[in-house]
Amino acid sequence: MRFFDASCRLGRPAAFGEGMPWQTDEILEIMARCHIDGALAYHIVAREGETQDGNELLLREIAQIPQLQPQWCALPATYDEFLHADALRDAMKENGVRTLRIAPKSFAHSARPYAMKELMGFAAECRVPVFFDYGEAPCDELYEICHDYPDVSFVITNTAYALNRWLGPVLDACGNLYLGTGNYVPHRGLETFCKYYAADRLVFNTNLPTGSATAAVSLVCFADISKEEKELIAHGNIERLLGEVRL
Amino acid sequence: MDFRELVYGQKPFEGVFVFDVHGHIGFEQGSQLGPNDGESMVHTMDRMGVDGICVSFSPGIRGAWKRGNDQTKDTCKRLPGRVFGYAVPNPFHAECDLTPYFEEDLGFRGVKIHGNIQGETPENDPRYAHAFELANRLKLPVLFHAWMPYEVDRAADVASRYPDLNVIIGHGGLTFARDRAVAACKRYDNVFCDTAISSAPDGSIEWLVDKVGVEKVLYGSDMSFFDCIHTLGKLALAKLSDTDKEKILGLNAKKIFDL
Amino acid sequence: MNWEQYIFEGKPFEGIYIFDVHGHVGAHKPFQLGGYDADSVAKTCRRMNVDGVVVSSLPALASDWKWGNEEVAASVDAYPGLIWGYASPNPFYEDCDITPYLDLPGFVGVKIHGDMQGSTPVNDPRYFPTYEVANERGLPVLFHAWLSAEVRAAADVARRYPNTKIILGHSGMTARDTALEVARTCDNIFIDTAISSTYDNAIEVLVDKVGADRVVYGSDICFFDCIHTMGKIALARISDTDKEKIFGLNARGLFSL
Amino acid sequence: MRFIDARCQLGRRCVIRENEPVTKAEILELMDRCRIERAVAYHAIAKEGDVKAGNMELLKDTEGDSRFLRQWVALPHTFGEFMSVEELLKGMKENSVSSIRMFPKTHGYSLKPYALGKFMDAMAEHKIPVFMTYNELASEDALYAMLTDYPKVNFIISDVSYREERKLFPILEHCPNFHIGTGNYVVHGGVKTMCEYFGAERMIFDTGLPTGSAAAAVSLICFAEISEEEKTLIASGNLERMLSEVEL
Amino acid sequence: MLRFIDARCMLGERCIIREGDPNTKEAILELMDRCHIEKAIVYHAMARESELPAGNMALIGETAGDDRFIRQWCALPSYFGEYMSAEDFFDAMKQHHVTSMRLLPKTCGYSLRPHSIGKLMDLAAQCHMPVFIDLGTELTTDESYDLCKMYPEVDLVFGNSGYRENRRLGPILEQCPNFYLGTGNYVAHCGIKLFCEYYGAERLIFDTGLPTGSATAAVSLIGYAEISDEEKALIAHGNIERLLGEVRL
Repeated sequence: MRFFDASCRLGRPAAFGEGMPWQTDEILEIMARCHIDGALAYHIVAREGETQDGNELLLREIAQIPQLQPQWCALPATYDEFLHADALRDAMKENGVRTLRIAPKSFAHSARPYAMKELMGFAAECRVPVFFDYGEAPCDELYEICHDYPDVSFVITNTAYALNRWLGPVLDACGNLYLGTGNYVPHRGLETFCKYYAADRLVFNTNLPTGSATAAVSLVCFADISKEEKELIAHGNIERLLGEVRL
Repeated sequence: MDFRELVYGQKPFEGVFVFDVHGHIGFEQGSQLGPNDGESMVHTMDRMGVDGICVSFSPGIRGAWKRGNDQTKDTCKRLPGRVFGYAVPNPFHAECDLTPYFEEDLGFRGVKIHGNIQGETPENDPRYAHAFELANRLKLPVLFHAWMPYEVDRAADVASRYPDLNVIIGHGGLTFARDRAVAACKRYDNVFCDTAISSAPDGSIEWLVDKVGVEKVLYGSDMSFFDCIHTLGKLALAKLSDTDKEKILGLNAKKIFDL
Repeated sequence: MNWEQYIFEGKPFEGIYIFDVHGHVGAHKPFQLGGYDADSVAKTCRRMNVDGVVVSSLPALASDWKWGNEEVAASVDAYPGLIWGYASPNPFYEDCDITPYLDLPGFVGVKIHGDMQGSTPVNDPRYFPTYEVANERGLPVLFHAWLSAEVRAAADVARRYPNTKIILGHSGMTARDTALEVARTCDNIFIDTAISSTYDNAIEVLVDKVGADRVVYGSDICFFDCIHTMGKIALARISDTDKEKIFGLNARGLFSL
Repeated sequence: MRFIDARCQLGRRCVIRENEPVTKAEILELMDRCRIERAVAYHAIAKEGDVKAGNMELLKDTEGDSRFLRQWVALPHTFGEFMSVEELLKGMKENSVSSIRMFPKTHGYSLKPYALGKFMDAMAEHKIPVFMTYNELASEDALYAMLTDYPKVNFIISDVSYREERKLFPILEHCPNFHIGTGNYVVHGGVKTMCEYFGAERMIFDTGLPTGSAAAAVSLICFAEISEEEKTLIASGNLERMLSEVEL
Repeated sequence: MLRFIDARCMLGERCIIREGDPNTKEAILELMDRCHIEKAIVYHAMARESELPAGNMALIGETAGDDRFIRQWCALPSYFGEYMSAEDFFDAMKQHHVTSMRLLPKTCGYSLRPHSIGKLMDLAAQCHMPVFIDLGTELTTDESYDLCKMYPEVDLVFGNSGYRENRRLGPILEQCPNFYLGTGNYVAHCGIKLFCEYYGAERLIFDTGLPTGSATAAVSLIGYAEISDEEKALIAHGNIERLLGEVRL
């Protein structure tokens, strides 16, 4: 069973618990140990500080690492603070970037259409998958974001275990929501998900370094679901999503 | 006198002295209360057989202290013998002085402290000292808004430093700070509790009486913030002897208020 | 033992004794659990070759203590030898006495969750009668130890009742350093591994700081799943003997099974 | 005057304080003392622990007891949890359960149509009243949204704080399906003003036993400055009418 | 020399004061002279802090015959006869030459939705009267978008924005022509310059937030801004004069 990590983080954190494997080589060691062949990685500087510089720093850091592919953080281009749609398309095309990560709450901008129309319009047009942590648009905001941009494929990560009563209705109502399995740990979580929805809406990720990769792979390997479903989750679905990108 | 029949028969509390130690008049900025002027209060008091009430002017706590106390003075003048006043100090205005309100009988019978609304000033803050000295000299009751445990402790601290004034712990006897209120009542004999609260389970007044003794519990309703009929009904239907109910309703208040 | 080979073929571990010290039955009000009744807990344990799990009832901690403990008793009866029981007291009820439950076969310890019971500190005198019973019988007591205040309160109980075996649930997640330091000073304190999401190398840090003998496998099953915690321990960079101690040998001694 | 209480919790709850009523006997004693004839009751375990099991415990606790009208706590059917709407209606019919109580904040689910549309349509179709306490709603805007999203469902909101008047009156004016539980409606002259402006039909007597005070609730109606007919409507008339309209 | 009109000033005795603050009308007038602030739109401390009805009336008394103060009343949707109805409120404003109104949804606990303040806002739209409200203390920036969209014909002046809100303000300014921003504590680095560059100086209104805000800081913020003199004049007094000029009571 081979895995492809849809979302992990590189870069020196401001604070971390003792033993956290944040250095890139430590991450690569764990990936090898967990049979993870490749990963989409975003940079902490882009996520916590200056978005454009962080994205460029990421490209430089993973230039010599074939397993790692870039995932850019993005926000609306208010006051020309970030690239506008066409400039973003060219930059992504040039650097082989095929996914974006947004963080409306942390970046203090509104997720509603009046603020994100341009960015989400670009993502819909080029079929670029958009990632965000569940904490960035929890509860009813998750429905609103999936409903406001029906043609954008959203992948939520860092979900933990307390969201099923909020997640279920949105999965029913919106076909464009995918779930990162990183720490989706409700009891028999993947088994119930596949029973009521379908395995093709689950995308394996680890949330390294804050999340545990060994736990993430065990979640899929030991899940009470069929082999084909495990393959789809492990790498099939993300490969399909990345295949659809038209830059 | 069977208090329970009063409730069933929907009859006012006649034949028993009822004095409300915790009242408010005036506009409430944060939310619309029912009628909150002196006259409408007396209308409800007549309906329910309440003989008197001691009030403070809410906007005076939140805003201009002198205008607040003057409003209370006017209301007491218009409704003598039924509406009495608490003078309210302000910790920020150095020129604040309550003595003129007590030089002659203008209806003022005590002092009201609400540190929480006034910039969360601690209730035993030195800037309130002038009001405590006045109350101590004239042996007046001082009603504290004391909802939180630390507010109850501060009120008790004032009672310990000014033995001649009587401290009334507002709300504290029935909120989750009630253990602190019980400790204060037991430790100092000039500390009392009132029954003013919007919602407390049945049996909570009986618990308070059992812990601090009936002499320490005074009827207070927080009227015009909310109605008094539910607190009166709760007292009437409580599992207490009639003599206990009469003490709570007014006899205790008579001892510490100059009525 | 080639742990990797088991995991990546999705095969449960064979030939080692696995005992889960931190399990639950019963629903939890704020969010939906997967299967939370005894049958689904047993089904997962059997599927994953787990030899035994000690469960407490979530409703006993957050709702009706008697109804919850009855629920545990029913689960223990339904799966003798697989599901064992923790009894849980409630500090607010004077008539609350869990000794009848501790006398039942299959009940092997006490679970305390002060946070769910009106955030009462675990060293509150109202819990002392329960600790006296646990101290007499030398029973393990599993604490919910998430914050440093909870860890220190649990340590206080460990000092007062040296004959009990205190297990710090969630290894003091946000207060791990306090938990590790406390575990070093008292020899009747153990750490469990029940954490929903912590980074890799966390297991290595536990073993490095307090030694594998004081770490026990706990999964918080049915609150969330157990398969990711098992994988995390299996793929941790610690010796096989340490893994076997954590998975079940320590627990066997603790619960004298 | 006959009182029927619209909100009473049976069963052992987690946190209690000394002297608070807990057992059914203590609750019945208070009901007798306050001359409350019957009470709509839900179970503590259904709120604090396992919803389905709590509803079953309620059936056991109220077996052959005419003083209590059964009320179930409901949850959405996400991921197959709780019962489907059809199973719920069947269960209510078989066990003569006539109303539903919901705890959206405590149990953590959305009230928006995308999540509860099907459930609320069934409530409207069968004219089942839905009971909730005000603190289970995020804000008055959330209350207004719920009332306007489901105009044909009767909502009874109790434990309305006296501080919320300016937010509630416009909603009362615009949403006829909004009813107030009077248990803790302690605004000075509140019941009287409500009758004047919106009519006594909008108010349902409840106590919130055992944590709410039955004596206070009863006095709020007995001593209110309103007519005898209005008092009886509030004390029992409105609730009886609403429960009689339920079609299961 | 640049002359200013302050769009956000509070008169009257306040409960919480600090020594040295401009706590009296004279102290405020002195500061206005020192900062070349010709006139100030004022509302009363009592209307905001403790007793709205009395505060609005006290303002009339304290500003009688004083042309340096432009009167502003705090609005309250009235139910159960608590305060004047919307129609009476506007008649009284006409009678007392009050030319703008302020909303206090959080302080006075009422909803901003049409079902609550719809009548008041319709009348404000009819009279072309600008409506003032503070960000931060009374509503969030995200909610200000909803307010602008709910009442598109009413000019809304949002004060107390602070320096953190640029990413939220940008899209709203693009989509809501009736959104005006008070400059009092809009101290983002190059904030005024960028705003004029992207959204035009016509939508910036000079205000100070006296007595709790600093007038000297507010005037310097405009005086030293890297913008043309015409833009400075518009912000300092031009825009507010236009808004108040349109009022037809």
